[in-house]
Amino acid sequence: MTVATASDPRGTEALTETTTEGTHAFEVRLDNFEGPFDLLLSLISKHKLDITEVSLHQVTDEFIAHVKAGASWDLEQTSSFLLVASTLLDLKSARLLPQGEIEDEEDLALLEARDLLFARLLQYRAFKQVAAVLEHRLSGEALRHPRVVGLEERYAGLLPEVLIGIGLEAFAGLAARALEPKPELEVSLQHIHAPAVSVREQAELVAERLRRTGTMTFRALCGDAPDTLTRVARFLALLELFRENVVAFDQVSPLGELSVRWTGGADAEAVSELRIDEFEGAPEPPRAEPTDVPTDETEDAEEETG
Amino acid sequence: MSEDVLEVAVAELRPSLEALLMIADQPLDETTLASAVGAPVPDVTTALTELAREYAEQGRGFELRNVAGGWRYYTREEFAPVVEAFVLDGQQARLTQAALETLAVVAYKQPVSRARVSAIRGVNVDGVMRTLLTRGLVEEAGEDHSTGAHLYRTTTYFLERIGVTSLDELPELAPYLPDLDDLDDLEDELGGSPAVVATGSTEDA
Amino acid sequence: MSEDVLEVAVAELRPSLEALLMIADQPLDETTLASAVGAPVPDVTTALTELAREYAEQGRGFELRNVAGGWRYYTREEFAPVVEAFVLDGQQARLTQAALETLAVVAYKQPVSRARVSAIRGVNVDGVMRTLLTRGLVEEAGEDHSTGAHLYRTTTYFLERIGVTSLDELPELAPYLPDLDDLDDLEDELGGSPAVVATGSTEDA
Repeated sequence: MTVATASDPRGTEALTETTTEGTHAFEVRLDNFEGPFDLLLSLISKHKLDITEVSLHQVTDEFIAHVKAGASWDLEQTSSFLLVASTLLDLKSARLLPQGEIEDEEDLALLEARDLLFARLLQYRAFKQVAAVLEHRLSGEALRHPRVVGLEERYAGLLPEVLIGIGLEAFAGLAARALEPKPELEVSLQHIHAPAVSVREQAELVAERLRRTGTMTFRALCGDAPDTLTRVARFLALLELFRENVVAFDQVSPLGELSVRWTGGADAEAVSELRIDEFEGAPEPPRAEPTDVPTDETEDAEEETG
Repeated sequence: MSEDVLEVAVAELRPSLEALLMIADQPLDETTLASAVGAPVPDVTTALTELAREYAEQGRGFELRNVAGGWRYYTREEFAPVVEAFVLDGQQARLTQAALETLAVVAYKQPVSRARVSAIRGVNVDGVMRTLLTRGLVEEAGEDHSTGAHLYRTTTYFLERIGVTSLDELPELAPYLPDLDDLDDLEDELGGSPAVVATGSTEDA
Repeated sequence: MSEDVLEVAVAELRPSLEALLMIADQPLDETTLASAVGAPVPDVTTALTELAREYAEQGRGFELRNVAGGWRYYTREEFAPVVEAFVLDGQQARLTQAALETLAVVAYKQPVSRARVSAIRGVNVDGVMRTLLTRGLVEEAGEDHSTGAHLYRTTTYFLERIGVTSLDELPELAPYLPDLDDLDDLEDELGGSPAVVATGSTEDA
């Protein structure tokens, strides 16, 4: 990109100090994924699969691994990933059951959730494809420069009086909008200052509550969570517990209330014996490692427990 | 030359248009041009198209294009390196993948709320939408009657930037989609769903 | 095309020159053009002369003229009446959105260089600034001490047209701005001379 700062007097000849874009020219292209659908699609295409239920099962573990690796994403992003993760886990666990006819409401809800996920994936893929078309057009168009040249002097005198056409307030508004700091693309630094929350601690707390009450909604489980990070940690803790086969999820409608059922042992020791991985996310340096895809391969293998 | 400028002789239609386009500092539409030269709009359209073809055939360094509803001279793509080295104004900043995807959804779904775009992309789009607004690629388009959410649409500047005259020239979305009807239903279902938008959304999980 | 833009192949010399002249907002001399395309001055002179002849032969509505050592496109004399009628008909009274925005930035940031206005607006403003100069709304105001860049300020004609007697009467920007501290940071980032924010700083504007 041609960049000349305002203080750089290059090109002081005929065209004088023609320079550059504003600060927003320096947008960062993150290697991160643009959300859960983006990640799912790339995993599926990485394995050269089509979008089918089987392919969803195949990439579930990898997906979860990414969600874990992305613990330093901003919180909203993480929660949107978790939504999809829970559906994937539901689907995967359902497949472990003997295949058969749709028996109850629960199966039906799961099928709906699956169809919804397929539909949203396909839709997202369509928009991603047209986004590529737009990008192609934008970059082609940027190579053509329009003629924007003032009127020849000989005609300038004929110009009618200028009509500014807007009031003083609107004029000031225009200036203000132009001078307004341009938002950089959402590189959120929020998480850097977020206090670390231990997933292991949260898992213990969650497991203990569930063991006592049997079933709780996710909402209730998080009712006393002081912040979003803690809610996310509790969700991750649930994924861990799910992996340990001590909890099950029920969700009647897509995006509806998620209830969590304790399926582990009844005594208190069942909780203390649990193996809960701590998440690297805690006091990590900012900005997740840029290349999460290839490096996670090895981790995935170990995680085939789900 | 006739003293009545509103009746340009046929032979002079093309050069008259060239003269006008040469002094214009913004794209001129066919109606404006037709009234300036006093010729019927279809004749003007034909003349403009022929001029554009002629420039291309003669391998000129410029081209005449109809973009975002108006005709305008542009430098030809091939000569971008020479032009850019000379004007030093850098290229337009590249849009991020997030911005491109958001722009694509707005372009095809307009007028559309942020919540709906978020639902389709699976991530919050607040920051990206603000960038697109600042860049003048997207603008506000009133509010949704039922939810009161702000709606967004693409701008004329967007058309200009992608080099088309109207939204109709965008590629069809349908071929990329398996079944559009299903999706419409889906969208109604998802419409304005706060699921992936609010920070507290984990509770919905 | 050679990857080195400074060596334009002979066949591309003419269209390269056309492209440059098409976007230049003032006459360009042969030396400047020659260095922009990386060709010897005599070749450039020949090419320009041939282009000018070609346009004349083809009866184009514009011509390429060398005036006082600089080459520039002009509308051809024969079509002056069409152009005059167009200019007179009032369409041009209104400023474009781009011109208004640029004017607003100059009004509040004067004296300010084009580069700075470009940086603030995120687009090249050369053409628009020229329009504002032509319209008498903006004038040159010396040079920046450090960069040597031309500075611009608004004129008394501008005050007249917007309906105030002095710049002090322009509304304060503060209520329209989200956070002034951020703005200061932004300005530091944009480089250039320290911001001259005070609206009343140019007594004669």
